Amino acid sequence: MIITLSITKTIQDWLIGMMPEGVASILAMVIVALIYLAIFAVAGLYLVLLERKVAAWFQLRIGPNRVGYWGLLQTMADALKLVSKELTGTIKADKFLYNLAPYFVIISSLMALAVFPFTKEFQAFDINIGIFFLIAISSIGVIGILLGGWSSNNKFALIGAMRSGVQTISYELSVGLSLLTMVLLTGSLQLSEIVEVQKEGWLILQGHVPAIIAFMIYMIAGTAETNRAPFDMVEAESELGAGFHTEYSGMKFAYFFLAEFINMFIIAAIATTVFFGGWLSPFGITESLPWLGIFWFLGKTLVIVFLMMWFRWTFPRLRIDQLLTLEWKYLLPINLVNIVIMAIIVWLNLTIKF
Amino acid sequence: MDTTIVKSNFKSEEYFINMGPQHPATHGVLRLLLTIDGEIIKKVEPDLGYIHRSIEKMCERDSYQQIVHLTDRMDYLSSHINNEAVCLTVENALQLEMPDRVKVIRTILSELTRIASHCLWWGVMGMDVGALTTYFYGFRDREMINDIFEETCGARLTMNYNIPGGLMFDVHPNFVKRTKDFIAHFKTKLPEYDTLLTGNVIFQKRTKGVGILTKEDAISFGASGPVGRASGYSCDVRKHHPYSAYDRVTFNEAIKTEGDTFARYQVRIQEMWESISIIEQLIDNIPDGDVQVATNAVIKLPKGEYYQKVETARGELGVYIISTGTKNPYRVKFRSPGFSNLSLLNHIAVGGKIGDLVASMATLDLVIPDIDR
Amino acid sequence: MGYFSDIYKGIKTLLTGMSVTGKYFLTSRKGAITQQYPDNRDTLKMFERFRGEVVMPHDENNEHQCTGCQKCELACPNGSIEIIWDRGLDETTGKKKKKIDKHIYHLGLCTMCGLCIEACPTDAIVWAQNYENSTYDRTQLTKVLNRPGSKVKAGIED
Amino acid sequence: MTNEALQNLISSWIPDLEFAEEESQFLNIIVAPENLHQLMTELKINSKTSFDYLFCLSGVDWQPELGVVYHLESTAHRHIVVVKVKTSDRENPVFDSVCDIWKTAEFHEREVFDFFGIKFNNHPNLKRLFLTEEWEGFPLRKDYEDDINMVIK
Repeated sequence: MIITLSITKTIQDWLIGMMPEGVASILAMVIVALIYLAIFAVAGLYLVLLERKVAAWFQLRIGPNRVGYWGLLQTMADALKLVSKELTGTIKADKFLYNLAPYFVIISSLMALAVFPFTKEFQAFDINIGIFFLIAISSIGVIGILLGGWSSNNKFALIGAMRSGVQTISYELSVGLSLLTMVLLTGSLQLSEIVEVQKEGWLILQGHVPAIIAFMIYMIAGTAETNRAPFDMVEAESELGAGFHTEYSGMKFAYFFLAEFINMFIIAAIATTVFFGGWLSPFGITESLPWLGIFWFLGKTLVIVFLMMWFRWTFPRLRIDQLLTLEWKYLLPINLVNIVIMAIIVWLNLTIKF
Repeated sequence: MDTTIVKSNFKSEEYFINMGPQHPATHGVLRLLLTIDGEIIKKVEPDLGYIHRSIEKMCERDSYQQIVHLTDRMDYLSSHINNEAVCLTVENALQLEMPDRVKVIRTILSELTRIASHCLWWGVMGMDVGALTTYFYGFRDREMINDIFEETCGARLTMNYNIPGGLMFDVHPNFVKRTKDFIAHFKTKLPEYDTLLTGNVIFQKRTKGVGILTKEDAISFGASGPVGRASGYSCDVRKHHPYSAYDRVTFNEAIKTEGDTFARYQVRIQEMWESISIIEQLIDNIPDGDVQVATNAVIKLPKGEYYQKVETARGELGVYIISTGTKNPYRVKFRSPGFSNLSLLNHIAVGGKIGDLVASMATLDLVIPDIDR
Repeated sequence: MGYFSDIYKGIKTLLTGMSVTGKYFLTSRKGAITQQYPDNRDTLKMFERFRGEVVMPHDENNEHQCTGCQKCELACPNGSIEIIWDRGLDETTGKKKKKIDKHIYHLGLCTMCGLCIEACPTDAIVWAQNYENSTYDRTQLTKVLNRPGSKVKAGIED
Repeated sequence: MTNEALQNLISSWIPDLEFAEEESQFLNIIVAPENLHQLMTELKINSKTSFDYLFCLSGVDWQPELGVVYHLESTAHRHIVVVKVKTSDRENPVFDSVCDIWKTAEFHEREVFDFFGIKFNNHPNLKRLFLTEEWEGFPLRKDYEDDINMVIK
């Protein structure tokens, strides 16, 4: 039996046999969206579990181990608890925006997942401006945070939201520019193309020094993008209590929480795709088995996710002005110079290719 | 364009924030009324009394033996030193000379208390600036000290091991071994504190030049303990008014002159090293002898006033007892270090950001029951 | 060049910090510092001096050592101990002698200071090492330490 | 400086000071309320005494008098002196504030006001510190009664 990995096309072909073409393509989109939603809701929950386990190991603890074997059902139980919880809110909150905010955050992070090539042709939406789409989508999430903080009529939440606005606008630049540096190498924004180019060597090797610098900048800016420690100014529990989601409870809080972890996954997935060859195996050892690409893709992504967790459980938090100093005085100038260096390297053909 | 017009066009508005009584950074039920302009702090006004138990009033109806256990509940992280302060006051009033064994054991336990308190402070300090993992490393080492206390005194936090006239009972046979084990363990772990947090560039940026307290202000505000010493003010009671066995050990008073949050941090780290050295000097030669001097079942202090200072982990604790010759004190006043240290919070936090306030407050090392006696 | 050396030093300190947590991550298999309470109830042993609650040991003849001298009641700072006593005839000497009817201990008021046990001249009350003292009902915290029908051991005088 | 030298020096500044050394390990100065601020200022700024460290400020109810006890130490000379001030006016006891001399007095005086009802002139922010604004009475006074919350042994 031949399992084709191009899921959208497979489903569409199957549906066309039963109904008109227009209806079929819409239905196919809905089905794929539901599949993604289901997979990543669960994946998000397991990322939460992973975070808690990793944190526990860093902190000489055991971590969740009561629900299910080895605590594997812990976050499921948490999700159940959150679903069953009462949705509270402040009286003077702007009800419409207050309720809208979590959906902004969760939808924008789920939308970004559509473009990733998990393995050869296993991609819901192979858009030719993939990187551009990702950058655009990831900055929508901050609107949700701003709305949530502003509309909940709580000063702690408001400070958190304003910090988030400042932070995301600043670090958006660095994420964009560091990815742009790599696009100079590939010459394409399409993610499947970018992976294709890396069959001659992962981009971090192809671009050597400027690529490594770009990766470091990307990791710093990406961590800041997801509002995780050491850049968790938005939540900063020792300063703002819980920051922008102070007034959220139950499932609305869960959306924020889940979105944070899916965003972390997205940032790591972009890094995998752009710097570490996506679903390509090292030295092409499993080239004949395309479905193993999923394993390689997830493996690389999880390593980068782990790196971000390592940051979080080691470093103290920056202060808001230092956060901006880091971006505008260090990351941005270095990044601009780096682009020029990369351009020269590509122009002189100094890239390393196998 | 005239710059003053530009300034007047841009109006910023101050607003209030209630930090506490339930807030992660206030470490208890302290409420701070913050006046903030954007992120800049304009005024900090503490609101106290959420856990005031009126210990001073309770002391007026209790006998001298019974006062001691109340002091456990003041600064619960240096409860042994608090107990010692009351006992020393009563013993001085009765002119009782303690056996050497009592003095040495009290000193060792005091220093262990200090290390335990600073371990907790270090963990919480890291947590306040955002490094959550430090909390567990600090607690790991503190647990070992708590075990020592539990084995000898029977309690981990509120031990009530001192009584006027000595110690309640002798130390546990395992005490010396356990303490030595701990010292050996802690000597390997304390450098880790430095590599993990002290050297960290983010941590240094967060703390250096933040919350500066000059020496003059430190004295005027009655700052004591590490807070005063970080401003270059030599205020170690163990040096200036030695009690128990502090006159027979050599140690350096940790003094920094910068007066900022980082200096306060370094002073506490340095103090842990000094405490290790004090314990090492004493642990091998605890003199033999009694651990109690016989006192009357009902202690009556001669008419008069008695004052005793000790150095707790937070600073100078003063016990002021006015006696009229009866079995209860007429008036007991505890001069708690946290209370004076809190009064300077407004001074050092104004002009900083919210994050700076949290960092400075962490290095003041406030224990709220100590303030709300 | 200060700009670049700052960056270099900064990254170096961050990496040394990560090495510390990384080391603990790798050695986390050796065991956690936390305890698996309440799973370890069977193995969890308190130190022998641990102050759990005040109890009055009785021997096999249902005899305790409390003479009802009330020194513990006086020593207690919080009024946790109340002794209801009576005078009864001593069987051996035939004289009237103080004996306890009830030794009431309010665990809810107790601060575990240990003054009562220090004050007791006959070692009639001691510390127990139990650590789960919470109940659903406050009245259960008021305990009568002497068992019903118990009497003072012969030969115990204050 | 020894207690005796201190006594000689301080008594030359202000007449009618009462000195006492018995029943206390420190030199006690009892000063009239009207001279309090003058004496305290002199104790702080005079280079021979330079009592720059106010380490304890306690209110005391001596029955019938109310008073405040100041424990002062000099960080330069390391000598200690105790200043006491008393008034027999229980309805409206007022002293001068010393928080312009020692900043720490601001909180300590608020505490004394809270528990003893002693008011301080020129205090920048004299209001209840621990208790609520609507609390009646001053708990650390000896004649304070609260049948519900106080347990008398």
